Formats: sequence, structure tokens, C-alpha cells
Amino acid sequence: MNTTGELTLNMLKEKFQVTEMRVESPNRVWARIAPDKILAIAKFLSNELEFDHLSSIAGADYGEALEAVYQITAYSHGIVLTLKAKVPKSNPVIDSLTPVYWNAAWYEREAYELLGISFRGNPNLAPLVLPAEMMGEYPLRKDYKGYPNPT
Amino acid sequence: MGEVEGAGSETAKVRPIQKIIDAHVTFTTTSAIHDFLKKTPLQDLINWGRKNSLWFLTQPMGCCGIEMICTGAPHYDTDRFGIIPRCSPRQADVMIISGYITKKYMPALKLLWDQMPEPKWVICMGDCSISGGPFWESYSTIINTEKYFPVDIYIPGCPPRPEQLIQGFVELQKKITAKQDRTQKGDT
Amino acid sequence: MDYIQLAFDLLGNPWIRGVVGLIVVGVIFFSAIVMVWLERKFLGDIQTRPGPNRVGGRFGLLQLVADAIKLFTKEDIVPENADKPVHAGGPIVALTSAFLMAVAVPYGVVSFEGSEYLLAVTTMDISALYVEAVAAVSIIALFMAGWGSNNKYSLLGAFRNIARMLGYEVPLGLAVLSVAVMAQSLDFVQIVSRQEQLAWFIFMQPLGFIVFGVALLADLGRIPFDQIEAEEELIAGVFTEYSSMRWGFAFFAEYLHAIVGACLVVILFLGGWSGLPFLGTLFIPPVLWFVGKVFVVIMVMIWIRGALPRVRIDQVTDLGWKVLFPYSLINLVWAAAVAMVVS
Amino acid sequence: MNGEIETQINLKPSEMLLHLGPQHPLQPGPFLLDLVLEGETVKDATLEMGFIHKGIEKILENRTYLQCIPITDRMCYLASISNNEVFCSGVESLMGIEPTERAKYIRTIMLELTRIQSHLLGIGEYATDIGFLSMFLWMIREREPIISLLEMVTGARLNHSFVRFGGVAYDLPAGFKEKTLRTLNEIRKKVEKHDEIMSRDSVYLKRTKGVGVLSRKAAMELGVAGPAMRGSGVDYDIRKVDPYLLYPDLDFKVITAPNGDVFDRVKVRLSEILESIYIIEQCIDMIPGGPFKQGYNPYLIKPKPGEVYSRVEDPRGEMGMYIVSDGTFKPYRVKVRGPAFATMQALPPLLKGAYMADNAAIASSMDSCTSEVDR
Repeated sequence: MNTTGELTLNMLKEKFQVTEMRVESPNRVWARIAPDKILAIAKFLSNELEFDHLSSIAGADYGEALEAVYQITAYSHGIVLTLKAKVPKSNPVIDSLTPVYWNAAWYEREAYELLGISFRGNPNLAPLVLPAEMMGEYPLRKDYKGYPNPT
Repeated sequence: MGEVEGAGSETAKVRPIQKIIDAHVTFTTTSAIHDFLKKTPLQDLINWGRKNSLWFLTQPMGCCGIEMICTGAPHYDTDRFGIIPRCSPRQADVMIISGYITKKYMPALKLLWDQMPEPKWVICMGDCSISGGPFWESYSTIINTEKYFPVDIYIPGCPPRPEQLIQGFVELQKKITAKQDRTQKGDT
Repeated sequence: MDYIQLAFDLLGNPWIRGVVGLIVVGVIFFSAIVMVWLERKFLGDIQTRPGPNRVGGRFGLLQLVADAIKLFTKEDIVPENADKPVHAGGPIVALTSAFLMAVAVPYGVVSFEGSEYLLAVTTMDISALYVEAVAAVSIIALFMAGWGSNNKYSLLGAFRNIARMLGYEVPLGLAVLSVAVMAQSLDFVQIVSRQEQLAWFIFMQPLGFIVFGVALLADLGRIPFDQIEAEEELIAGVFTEYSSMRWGFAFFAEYLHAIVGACLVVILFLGGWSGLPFLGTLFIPPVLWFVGKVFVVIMVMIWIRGALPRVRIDQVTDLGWKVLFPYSLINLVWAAAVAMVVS
Repeated sequence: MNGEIETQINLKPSEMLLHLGPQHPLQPGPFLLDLVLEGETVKDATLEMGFIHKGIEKILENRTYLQCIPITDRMCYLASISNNEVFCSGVESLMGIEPTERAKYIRTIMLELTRIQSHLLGIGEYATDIGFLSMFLWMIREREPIISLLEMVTGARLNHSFVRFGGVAYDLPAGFKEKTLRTLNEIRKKVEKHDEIMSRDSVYLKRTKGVGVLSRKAAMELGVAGPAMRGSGVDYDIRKVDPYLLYPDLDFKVITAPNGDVFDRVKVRLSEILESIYIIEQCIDMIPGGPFKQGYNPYLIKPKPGEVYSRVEDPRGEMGMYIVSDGTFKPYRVKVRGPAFATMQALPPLLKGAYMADNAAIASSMDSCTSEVDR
């Protein structure tokens, strides 16, 4: 499969020594990256590879580690590049993408309050959907006690 | 002067003379008149007026909110019954809880309810507002609406059809005529 | 005019004057109820829905009665931090100004034992000026309501109200002035009789009619000029904090103003209680002519409400100063020229 | 609560903080828009969401795959088939199956019907926000026949739960084709009429032309979605960019408008309704026979471990879902990327400098769906 997606992955591999990567289908590729490189990679993607649209930032809880999952795509083509960065649960901090993609702000806020991934550099990391008194409970974590709701 | 020094409570600020005035005033406030009217046949006329002019608060909260909007629009048209939407809680008679009540929204909802003038009624539209619906076990929803609001009418459905909402209004009208609604029973 | 003199004789008797006044107040009140009902039905027609049809028979005739009973018996809430006298005064002043306008409006003439009597509470030779002046009081009323409520939405509504007033009172006054110039009188009765002699002023000064109509709509605060109560922007505008019959009065005052406004249009431009041009009265009493014309004007107002979106507040003032004001000046010159030629 | 916010923001004496919401007639659902006003001009705007945050993502993790479908409906009740589709197509690709040919057609038709009814309501709500109450009621009137078409197939007015893994829940009923064609013809005529009103009415034009302008560059940067983006001249449509179902073979064009103001955003929606009608008319003649769903037991869906990001073009724009499966009966993690979320995010910068009266026009021309933003 010699697609643009694969080419993208190869470029990432050359430049940022990304090791774990996969081409799932012509339009879906993913790569696991080191958390400290996310900002540099995003800059590279948006400036040089026309990946100018951040589709979403998801987070997931895998026991000891939290994972920030970025879906980066473009307005001109349909390739969705999924970047995954593992951060330890004890210190879940990762660079914010807001300098590159403006719309990362709210996704990061959401991931912050629901999963506790803290984004360094986000201008306003305030709770977005949860009431203030529920902050710090991180309901989307697997060890969250408040679900199902006891009332 | 009878004023307790340094106390911040409301009762402490009331002076004796004020109490006398208050007692005097309550004798002629509208609530006293209403209490008197309740014993007379005039109450039936008032109830007729009230039941035929149930203005509801526009407050779409979820799927049911869309159906609530549709109920007011041409196909169903609640204006036939004299039921029209009002945007300000001060002028509304019925609060339709049309969707999920969350922990974050509850204070605002209470505030809206307090801003409405008596007599007022609550209609719980949809499963979410009755019992949490599909979201009953979620960490952010409140499922026991009954604890917070004196609900007169429950309309089940997810979402209920506009016909059901109209039926709910008709049931509320029946309750008002029969003086069985919770406002008149003082069961709030 | 001989019947004017007779009317003055008759009105000299305070009892008769009082009775006429009460009747007029009752009729105006009743017609405001009718207008609300008409609006709900006719707007329903425009929006392809039936409108009230359950309460009081097939046509929902008792709907407004039910609403009034409900509003009268509802709890009266005054916000805690409100400026209470001002808050309470708002609707009352609005209602008062509407009634004060209504007293100066002549509603036609009735024939009785061969002589004609003017149907009006009072007549004065500056009635147009008087109505204009009293109409301005309602603006104070709206400002009182907005200011006294201690609510930010109301305050915004009150400010908008003042901005709008500044833009519209001038063209409105100039349009009335052009009519007065052409009729050579500020008296409504004279204006009507002048139209009977010449032609309806809508034909004599169509520009003036348009200016007056638009400025009047703006003054009444009806769509497309209902910025002070714009629901989606300011909830209920200056009346956001009003409940029960306080709100009812305010609401009612608006409709009273609309009716008096319609009366003014009829008197100033549509020939008052006179019949159609060339056809005459067609054996219909003048009062019915007057009522019929007012009805048509009101229907047009409702129609406009159903057919137009709301204009933005800055565009309203723009329209007032940049379009209506010059046009009203042009119209004034035109009216003066025509008046000179005709006389 | 309000006092706290007021102390946080330093206001000049000429400025005023106005809370729009959580209950406000402008809103399709509760959110809190804090505006700093100077006179009638908005100096600053902040948005607070979450008043109907239901924790859908958490609930989805605790349901079997089939049970998830009704929950996805209620994410955005105006586009429930799109939500079903994005979830089901994700699970389908995890399972490695394809919907049957007939199901593809049915799904495409239903998706487009959903788009029509959602746009009609969106335009209607927008019309009422600029004070055009009659237009709102007309739009609802036009919407009812579409709703009854959807109801004819799925049995529900709003929350359809119609799409299944590898197919759909029910076959098309008898007489659907004729009724659809007849209804769509009427709707087309009426929409064209409304389009005419909206492009000629001078008051309407005054209110909307040049208001809330979102330039092409800004739209791409802010990442707004759907008609809001296409109204700024970006021809970004998942149906073309990343096609699914029948869309690669269908003949349709992506509607764009050049100016990026309120007028254009609504114009795009109106034209999209016509385009959707055209798409349905293409599909409905060619529906093949055969089964309408795969022969799976829907209760025993157990995709192999993996993850997928599926996306469709919701009426409001790009709807994506990131699904992680760990090989059990329940999804391990579901993340929803809603179009309204992206669009609402762009609202505060867009409101800055606008008139207070234009707030309503701008906010509702974005056609947000609070329920989906909050989830």
C-alpha cells in the first residue's frame, strides 16, 4: 500500500524517530509518539504537510497510563492521522496544541476535566462541562467511583 | 430598639414596629384575598381563567425541547388552548422541564422556578426529567425531580409526541378545574 | 362648522362630558381587547395555524377574558432591588398616556334630531399638538419600567427606547406639522373637514403618509421596530421583570397606543369619518366609517408584524435620521407649497 | 454564582456584564454566554457549556454495542441517524463487515432526510432569532412532512435508533417511494419560495448581509464545521473528502458561499436542502432488492480489539467518533467529536465587536446543538 498516508508516516519516522505506526486503510493511519514531541510534530504537520485541521483530541485511560489521542486531518484530503501519546497517570502533563491549532483549546479543556490530562500552555484550562465542585473527580477514568450514580 | 447586636440573621433586623406593620399588611395582601376567595364559588371562575391561559416558559433543554417547540408551531398549535410560550419566567405559569436535569443546571432551574409568580405548575416532559431516562446512572444527572419541584403532570416518552404534551396540558386543566393540582392543595 | 359649535355647547355640561368620556374609555378598552384577539387570530392565519379556538366558542372569543382573569389573580412580584415607585409607576404612566391621547381623538359625528354632534370627549384647537405631546409621555413610562426594574435586559431596553425616540419623534412631528400646514389648523376636526373639502391627505402628500406610518410603527414599538422588547435579544425588554397585572397593564397600554395610533393615521391621512372620495358615505354612518378605517389600519399593522423580521437598533436610528428626517422635511416643503396653491 | 464571575472580570465604568442564559430564548439549549457590553457593542464574550452534560461517553463504555445505539441518538436529537451512522460504521469497520447494498441505499436516504429536517429547524430557529416569527413557524410546518416520512420508516419522530451493524433495523414500508417523491416535490417548491423571500426581503438583507463575517482563513483556523464553514467559501464536506456509503457514486455538489456572513450561512443551508432532495431522488429510483441487514445476532457483537476513527457529514458538519474496542461486548472508550462543539468554540471570538442585537443572529446562524456540545 503506497499511499500518501504511508508517505506521511515515513516522513514522521525520519524526522522524529517514530517507531510504532500502522496504516489501517488508505485514509486512516496512526502512530505512537513520545509525549514531549507532540508540539514539534504538530508544527511540522501543519506547516509542511498541509495537515491543517485538528479533528479531535480524545483521551483514554489505560490503567497506569493515560493516553492523549489526536486526530489530525486536512481540509484538502481525507487522511486522518491519529497520533497517540502516553503520559503517566502520576504526572499527566503534555504540551498544548493551541499554538498550532486554535481549536485545540476546548478539546484540551474537556480532556482535562474528564480525564485529568493537563495541557501545558493552554490559555484557559478551566472546567468546561462539569460543575466546579466536580472538578478533580475525572469521571471518564476507569477507576471513577461515581458511576453508576448512587442516587 | 429590640435589635440584636451584631446578629446577621434576617429576624434580628426586624424591629417590633416593623412586625406590627407586617402583621397589618399580611391581612390585606393578595394571599389573604386568595385564601378568602378559595372558599367562594368565585374560585371556579378564577380557575377557569387560569386553566385557559397556561403560558409556558420557553426553555428547551433536550430532545423534548424540540418537541415542545413543535407543539407550539403550526401542526399542533397550542395557541388553540390559549397556551403560548413566554420567554421571561415572570410572565410564565407553567414550567416544562423538557430534558435532562444535571447537577450543573439544577441551581439555574431552581432560580427560574423561584422567579415565576404563583400560582405555578410544573410539567415533567420526557423520561429524563421524570427518572433520568437513558441517563439515569450518569454521574451528572439528577433523577429525583419530585424532590425539588412540585410536579403536577408527568408525560412519559423519549421524547413524548407533541400530542402527548397537549394531552398533558389538558390533564393539567382538568386538575385545575377539580382543584386537585398541587398549588391549590397547598402541597408544594 | 356648525356641529363643532354644538358639540362645544353640549360638552359644556360636565355630566354629559363625563358620560361621553366613560363611554370612550370603555370603547377604547374594548377595542384594545379586540385588537389583541384579532392579532392572535390573524397572525395565526398568516402562520397557518388556527389561533385561539377553544376558549369561548369556535373563535376563541373569551380567550382574552381568561387571560385577564389569570393575570389579575397572579402573584405580584416586585424585584427586591427595584426602584419600587418607579417600577410600579411605569405601566400606570403608560396606560395613562394612552388614555390621555384617547380623549382628544374625535371618533366621528352622530346625527340627532337634525343636528350633528361631534363624538369626542373634548375638543381643542391644538389637539394634534396635544396628542403628540402626550404620546411622548409613554416614552418616559417605558424608561421608568426599564430603569426601575433593576435588570440589565430592561436597562438595555430602556436605552434603546430613548435612542429610538430621539430618531423618530422628529419625523413624526414634522409629518403631523405638514398635515397641519395643509389643513391650516392643528385641530383634528378641522383637519378632517379640510380633507372632506380637498381630498384625503394620503393623496395630497403620500410621502408624508409613508413617513408618518413608519415613524408611528417605530413609536409604537411594533415589529419591525420592537427592539425594546426584542424577545431573542432582551427576553421581554423593559418588561422582563413585570409579572401579573402590572405586566398586563403594560401590555395593554401598548395595544391602546396602537389603536390611538391607528386613529391618528385615519384622522390625519385617511379622511377621518368621511366617506370614500367620489362615492360619499354610501348611507353608512360616519362613526362606522371611522371604525372601519381604523380596523383596516390595524389589520395592516398586524400584517406587517407577520411579514417582517426585526430591524437592528442602530439601523432604526439610521433610518430615522438619514431617511425619514430628510423626507419629512421635503414633505413639509411640499405640503406648504400645495397649501399655498390650494388656498 | 454570578457574583463570582463579576469579580473575576475587571470592568470599566462604561462596561456592563450581561449573562445570556442558561435560560434564554435565543438558545436551542441551555448555555451561558457572558457578554461584556459597552453600550450595544460586545467587547468580550465567554461561553460556559455543560448545563446538560449527561456523561454520554461514560455511559457508552458501560453498554453493549447494541445498547449504545439509542444513547448515540440522544447526543444530538436533530441528527440522530447521523449519530447512529457514525457509531455503526465505526463498529462495522472494527468488525470488518460492510452493510448490504440495500441498507446502504436506505441509510443514505435517511441521512439526507435527517439533513433536510435539521436544516429546516435550524433556519427556523435562526429566523425567530432575528424576529421573523412567521418564517420560523413556516419552517416547522415544512418540517412536519419530513418528520412523518422518517416516522413512517423508523417509528419515531426524533430519536430513531434506526441503523444497525451491517444494515438497518427495518425495511422500507410499502408506499414509501411515492410518498417521499410527492413530499419532496412540495418541500422543494416551498423552500424555493422561502429562498426567494430571504434573498429579496430588504429588512432581512439589512439584518444579515455583512454581519458576523467569518473569513475563509479564519474559518479554517477556528475549525468551525459544516454549513458555517462552507458559508465562508471552504468546500469541505466529508461526503466528498472522505466518502462513505453511496456518496462516492452519487452526483451532488458541495454548496459554498463566498462571503462568510450570516446571510451566506443560511443560504448554504437552504441550498443544501435542495441538494439533499436531489440526492434522495437519485437514490430512491435505484434501491436494489436483497436483505436489508447482515445476518448477525446484534446482541452478540464482539469486535476484535482495535481502534477506529469514523466520521460522517452530520447536518452540522464533521461528526467523528473514536472507538476503542478491547475485544469484549462493550466498547472500551468512545470519544465523540461533534460538529457543534467545534462551531460553538468559535462563537466567542466571532461575537467580539458585534452589536448586541446581532448576537442572536450570529449565534443561531451557527446552528448549534447544545446537547451535542455537552453530551
